[in-house]
Amino acid sequence: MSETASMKKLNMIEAINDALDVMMARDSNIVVMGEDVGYFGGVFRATAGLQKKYGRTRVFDTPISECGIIGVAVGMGAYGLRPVPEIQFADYIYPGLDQLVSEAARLRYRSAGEFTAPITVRSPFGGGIFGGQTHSQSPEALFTHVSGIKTVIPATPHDAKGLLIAAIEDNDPVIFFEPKRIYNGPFNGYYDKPVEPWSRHKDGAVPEGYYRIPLGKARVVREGEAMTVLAYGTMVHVAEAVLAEKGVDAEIIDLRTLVPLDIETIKASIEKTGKCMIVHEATRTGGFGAELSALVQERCFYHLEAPIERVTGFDTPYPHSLEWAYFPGPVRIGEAVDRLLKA
Amino acid sequence: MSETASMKKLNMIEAINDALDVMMARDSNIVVMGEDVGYFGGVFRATAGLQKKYGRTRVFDTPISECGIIGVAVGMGAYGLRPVPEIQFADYIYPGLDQLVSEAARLRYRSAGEFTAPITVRSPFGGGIFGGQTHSQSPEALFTHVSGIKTVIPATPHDAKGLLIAAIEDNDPVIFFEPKRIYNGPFNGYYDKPVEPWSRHKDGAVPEGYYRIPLGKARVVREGEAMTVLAYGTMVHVAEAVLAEKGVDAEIIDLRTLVPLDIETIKASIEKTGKCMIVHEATRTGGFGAELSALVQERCFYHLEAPIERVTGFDTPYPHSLEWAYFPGPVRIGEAVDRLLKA
Amino acid sequence: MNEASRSNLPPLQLHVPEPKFRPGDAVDYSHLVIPAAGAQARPDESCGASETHPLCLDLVRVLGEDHRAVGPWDPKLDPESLRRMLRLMALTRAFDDRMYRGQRQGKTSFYMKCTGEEATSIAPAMALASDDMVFPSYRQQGILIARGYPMVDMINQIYSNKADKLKGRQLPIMYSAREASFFSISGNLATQYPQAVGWAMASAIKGDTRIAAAWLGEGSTAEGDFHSAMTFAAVYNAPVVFNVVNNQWAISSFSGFAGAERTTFAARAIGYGIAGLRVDGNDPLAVYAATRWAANRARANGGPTLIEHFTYRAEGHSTSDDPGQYRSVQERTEWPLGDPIARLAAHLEALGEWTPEAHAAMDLELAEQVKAAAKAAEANGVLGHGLHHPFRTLFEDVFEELPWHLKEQSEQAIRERRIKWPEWKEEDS
Amino acid sequence: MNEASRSNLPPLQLHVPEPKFRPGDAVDYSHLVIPAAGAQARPDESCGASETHPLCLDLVRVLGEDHRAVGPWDPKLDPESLRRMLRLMALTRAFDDRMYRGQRQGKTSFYMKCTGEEATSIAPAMALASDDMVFPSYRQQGILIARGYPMVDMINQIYSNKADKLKGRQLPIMYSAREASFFSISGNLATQYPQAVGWAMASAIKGDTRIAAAWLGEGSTAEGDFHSAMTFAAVYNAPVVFNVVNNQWAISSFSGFAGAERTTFAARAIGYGIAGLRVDGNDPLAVYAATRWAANRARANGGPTLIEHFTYRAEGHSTSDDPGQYRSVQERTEWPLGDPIARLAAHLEALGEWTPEAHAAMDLELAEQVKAAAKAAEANGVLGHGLHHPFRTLFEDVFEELPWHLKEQSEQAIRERRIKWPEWKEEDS
Ligand SMILES: Cc1ncc(C[n+]2csc(CCOP(=O)(O)OP(=O)(O)O)c2C)c(N)n1
Ligand SMILES: Cc1ncc(C[n+]2csc(CCOP(=O)(O)OP(=O)(O)O)c2C)c(N)n1
Ligand SMILES: [Mg+2]
Ligand SMILES: [Mg+2]
Repeated sequence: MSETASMKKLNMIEAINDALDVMMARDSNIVVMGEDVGYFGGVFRATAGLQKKYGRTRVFDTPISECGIIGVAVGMGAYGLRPVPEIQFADYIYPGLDQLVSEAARLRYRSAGEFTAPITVRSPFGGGIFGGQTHSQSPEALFTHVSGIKTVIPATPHDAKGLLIAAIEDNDPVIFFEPKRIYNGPFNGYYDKPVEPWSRHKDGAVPEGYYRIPLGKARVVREGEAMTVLAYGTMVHVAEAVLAEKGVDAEIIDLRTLVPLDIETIKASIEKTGKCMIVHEATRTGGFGAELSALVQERCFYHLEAPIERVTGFDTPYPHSLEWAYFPGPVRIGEAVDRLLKA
Repeated sequence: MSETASMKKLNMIEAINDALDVMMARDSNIVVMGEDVGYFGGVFRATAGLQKKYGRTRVFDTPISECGIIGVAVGMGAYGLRPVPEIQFADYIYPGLDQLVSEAARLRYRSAGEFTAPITVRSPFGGGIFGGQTHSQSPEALFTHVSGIKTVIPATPHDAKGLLIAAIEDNDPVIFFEPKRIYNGPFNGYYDKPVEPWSRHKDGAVPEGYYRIPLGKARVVREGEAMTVLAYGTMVHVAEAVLAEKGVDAEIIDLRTLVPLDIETIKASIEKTGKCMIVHEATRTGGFGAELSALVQERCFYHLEAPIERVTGFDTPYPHSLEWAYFPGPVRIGEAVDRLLKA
Repeated sequence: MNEASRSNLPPLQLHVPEPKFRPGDAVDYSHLVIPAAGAQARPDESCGASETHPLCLDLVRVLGEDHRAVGPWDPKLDPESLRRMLRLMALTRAFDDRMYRGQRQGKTSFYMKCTGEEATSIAPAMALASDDMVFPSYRQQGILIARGYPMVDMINQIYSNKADKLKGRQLPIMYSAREASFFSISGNLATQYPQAVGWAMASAIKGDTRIAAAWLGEGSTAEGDFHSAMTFAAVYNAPVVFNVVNNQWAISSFSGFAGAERTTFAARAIGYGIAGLRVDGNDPLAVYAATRWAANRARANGGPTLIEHFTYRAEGHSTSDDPGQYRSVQERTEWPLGDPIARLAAHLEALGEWTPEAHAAMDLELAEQVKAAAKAAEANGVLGHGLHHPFRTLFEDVFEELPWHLKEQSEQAIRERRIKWPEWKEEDS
Repeated sequence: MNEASRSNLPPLQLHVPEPKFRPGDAVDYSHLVIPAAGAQARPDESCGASETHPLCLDLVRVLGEDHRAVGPWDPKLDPESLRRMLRLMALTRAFDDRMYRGQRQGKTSFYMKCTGEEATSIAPAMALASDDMVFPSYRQQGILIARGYPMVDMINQIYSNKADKLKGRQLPIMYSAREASFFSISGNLATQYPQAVGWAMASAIKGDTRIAAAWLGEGSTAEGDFHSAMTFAAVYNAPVVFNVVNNQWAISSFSGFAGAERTTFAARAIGYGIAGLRVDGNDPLAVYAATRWAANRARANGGPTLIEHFTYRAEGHSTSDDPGQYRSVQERTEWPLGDPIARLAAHLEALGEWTPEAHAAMDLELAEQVKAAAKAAEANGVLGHGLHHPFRTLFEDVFEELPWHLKEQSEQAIRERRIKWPEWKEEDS
């Protein structure tokens, strides 16, 4: 990552758009496709302007078939292209799951490397936008359980661009979940207060041109001694705000990549702090928090001074009117922090 | 469960067939369908004889479309039937995942109880039969993460019948995974030795007629003090054999139902033993073992004397020739046991 | 073929569909072949499926240029029924207008209109038996209105308020109304199609007489669920009526991205060997007649029919988009098949059964009716203003009974609420 | 419809398909309409798709009762090519026979023959360019044989031995052969169909001249992937040839459960508005001609073609089933379209280019060839006898590079091996 490059202020959508633009200019094998991504530029505008710039055979709308979108992407990857399909909402990825899980994720293995699926599936995920149960889900744990696929989730425009570039260059299939709640600005969990735009946040400064953030490397958002907080996406900011408000000297780790996980950074932190809180928006049971919890207790058992806390969404669909009761917001996080401090 | 009923010796396939037979005779709303389940009686013969007995409109073959099978089952459930679809192998459930996850599991919630999906999806799962990567998978963790669906896995003919009856009677969608490795006899993990048939095993004795084993209740296979072993399906027997061989006084719990989980039984056991080993065949990362580990450390932290051990399949597809290297067999389990004993 | 000869071959080209008109373009519909009303044969309802196949490439039309009903598909409805049809379509439009404004005023998060497509739900609802089960997409609010479902309940759902029968759980307009034989709407496109087949199969297994009908948009025909539904319906001869509402747009993507450049959507029926009809979706009489034909056929064990309703989405996809960004505004004004309400009104006028004055009075009355319903619903709260279902309801209906983990989580939610609003009492909400 | 009138309605009935013959039944194929060879028109390769649609309900045939090639579809192959075709089909059958026995002898876990269907892979492989990419199902071993892929490598894969290029990871016969432009076979039915479309789209995006061809069984057409593939191919006019091998059986389920009672599988093409052909799949010349037609069309940017090969699965689904349990054994012997090898041999004889003696000699020679290959492969090991790929390879190729958790697991696997076999040395395997 070249921090010496000149910087510009971008929100997360713009950063993603910029990453696609930079990469499409560098590599003519990159194609972008998905429902409404072409002429219109995507329902969240992440692909705006790309069709005009790179033409209709490199940026195009698709039929409404997630199975088809992933399936043709696998075939294009086998040909030698690097498709970057968009799934309009993570909630709609299930019809394409077989092509992702049984095909993209398995192709290198089953062909002993003869064929690969170097595809990056972008999809907005997470709630907090009154999208109801089919525009709010966080299905990352369905992917982290599948061998052969990498799961990446950025928490800032800066990381979104650098990680997306790395994902596109990666020769394995990557699922790239974009926390749509923070497309426009980091969300601190206080839904009744105005949101700060990315232009006023340090991580809204994005280098021009090409840079990569390696997959599998976490970001230490803040160093601290009192406890370790593991989070990704939107929840990084919510946790950060709660801990700042409470004045807790926590070490906050933004995982960035769930698989492969940066176990070293996690381990070092917990050996230092002895306490661990995991935060995610997905439903609790079998969420990625369970894996994090299991790993931490396996590797840091004798350092742990208190039970690991999982702060998560509830085991219900994401409701419409009671969305803030579902969301793992400041109160839920705050209680867990208090428990850890007391332990 | 009426243990006074007269008993017969059945293997697991026969027990499942018997459960279907008993239920179809009792309730004319039950229909059985799936690829090859009709005239032929299923590739594993689980539905043999049922079409002849109950007719072609209650037991029938279907097109090869898992999406269609689950989708029409949801519609039949909404009408008032109780469909029991079969997915030929768990590895082929992905094309039907959207209908399971977004529809069956959500229907009661999103319609506030107006419509429900009282369907039981049966599917053989697990490896150990040289089925290669698409006839060996254990995808239970994809379901345990989804709110609104119950996950049931029997480990004996006796339980298979009682649990399947309970699942069919349940008004929520149930995924019923059948460990195909132990269809014919309990497998102790020593693949190079002959398999004991169910007819020689105590749990091969199955009551005649109707009985239920409630969902959400685990079975204590063996009481013990040295450690708690949490397992389900095939792995119950493998763990049992290894511990017996090592002469370890372990408490072995067959979970039977993963969601809802019998947390009380688990908690009580670990408070007694202070040590916990979790065994499953599915790939490790994000497997159901992660959830079990997280729950145990959350609820029994101050009782734990050693790190919880997860003994699992590897994070690779299920290979063909090296299937026994993938399988969490006696050596892998034995090492974990030794670590726990030493701790 | 010889490798060496390759160099003589032209390069392959990817065809990417592009609609005829984009923002700013002048619209010219002269390429559209619109057959004359009344010119389409009407095979017997018990005919072989292949007899309908020519109709899959044609367009069943009843209302002519002169606003008269003509030809074998004329359902010969009495003026009473026609006025009822007109009123229901107008009521649907009035409802849409008010709810759209409600969303713009911040009373809810989302809304979707069906403007211009009212005939495709009102006419089928009238042609089906009232207890035939319908599996709609999100654009068939007209069915609920036609079936007399209380409008206040619809608005309670849209406002996600404390009287919402769906307990505020679903996105606005994702109704469920068992009492109206109206299946719970899913946010996931096309999933209702195989479900409708399953329901119809169940009805047939039970020897019932009720049939099922399903709707989806032309864009959604690309989903695998569509294919599953067609296959199962064909295999088991399920008593189901499939409606494809071809309003030519799927959010910003025109119907070419669902395959419309190649053939009609009704033609899919030919591929499965089932009956198919293609109708002028803005001609309520044609829609009614086609539905009745298909329903009678299904009820007589004649099997499934696929009906393509050729119509036009006159407004945006939803409150979340602005169609001016991707299509010419002239498309709507130039659309040669007109507006279903205007066409039916003109027909009634031609029959001497309606006047512009009556129409204006009806519109006023309906607007008042909707306004009153909206006011009544508002008394139960609007989204985000505290009048929602009690917190514990968040955990109900995940399962029939609350398992321990949801009980714990429910207590957690209540505790969080107390922490945030110490003055809050559980009874309040 | 009036609720009250319901009581007069007949109950609905579920139709459940049932094949004409079950075990023990005498077989009578007189219901099958088999058109005369040579009677089918051959439209120009650049024709509109709809010109092919009558052929979707017909059957393209070249070899007549008199074993002569007739009509516009006669590909006019020279005797040399015909003999090559015959030999490749016979080699495929010899291969199947030996591998089937190998499985029965415990040398591997599983095998699948393509007996009776050899024409549907050999003839297309000859009609396509050798670098056109094929996306087969598990029953197109003939393509590898036709493309000269080393038979020993095929058997190494089947035996999952230490020389298996797929490192013992895949179930037998799930080949992958990039050098032969043969895509990795998936155990999940129909997934290769949209992948073939994606490959073809990529070829078109790049201005390449290579096209794609995909195969699946008639039963697999029910999967959603089939529909996705057809839709995408139709939308983007992808240069792809879709083959549906209608061998009338899917494990124990006859083609009626995929919709065959209603129409042909080729008719699906009509539903999408793409070109379609239905051919006698046991007539190698018809298959060759149809493939060449479709390939030429695709290569000239004429878009996709769906070809249904009407054939018969002469043996069991795989080594795991016994077809005598669900169908009449007479079906095979009575099958009116005969056997592709016998028919081509008879044609060559009719041309004076072949003799029964030559055929017998060829069969002997091919059996020897396969035997030699099998012996060579066996030297590398058979399943379950220790000669497999090294343990660490279990963890390779999950990702391009081994992440830490797979490194740890790899070490675990090696440790387990040492514990179990203390005398084992890592170099051994
Ligand atoms: C499985 C799935 N994929 C994508 C979406 C997002 N989406 C919602 S509506 C829509 C367009 C549907 O168009 P069409 O079927 O033509 O229906 P119309 O809106 O025109 O009535 C899309 C892509 C979704 N809801 N579900
Ligand atoms: C997604 C999926 N569902 C089910 C299966 C199990 N299965 C394997 S082969 C087969 C039958 C396929 O029949 P058909 O498509 O006609 O091909 P054929 O075997 O006749 O060549 C089935 C059901 C599978 N492999 N994948
Ligand atoms: Mg539309
Ligand atoms: Mg077949």
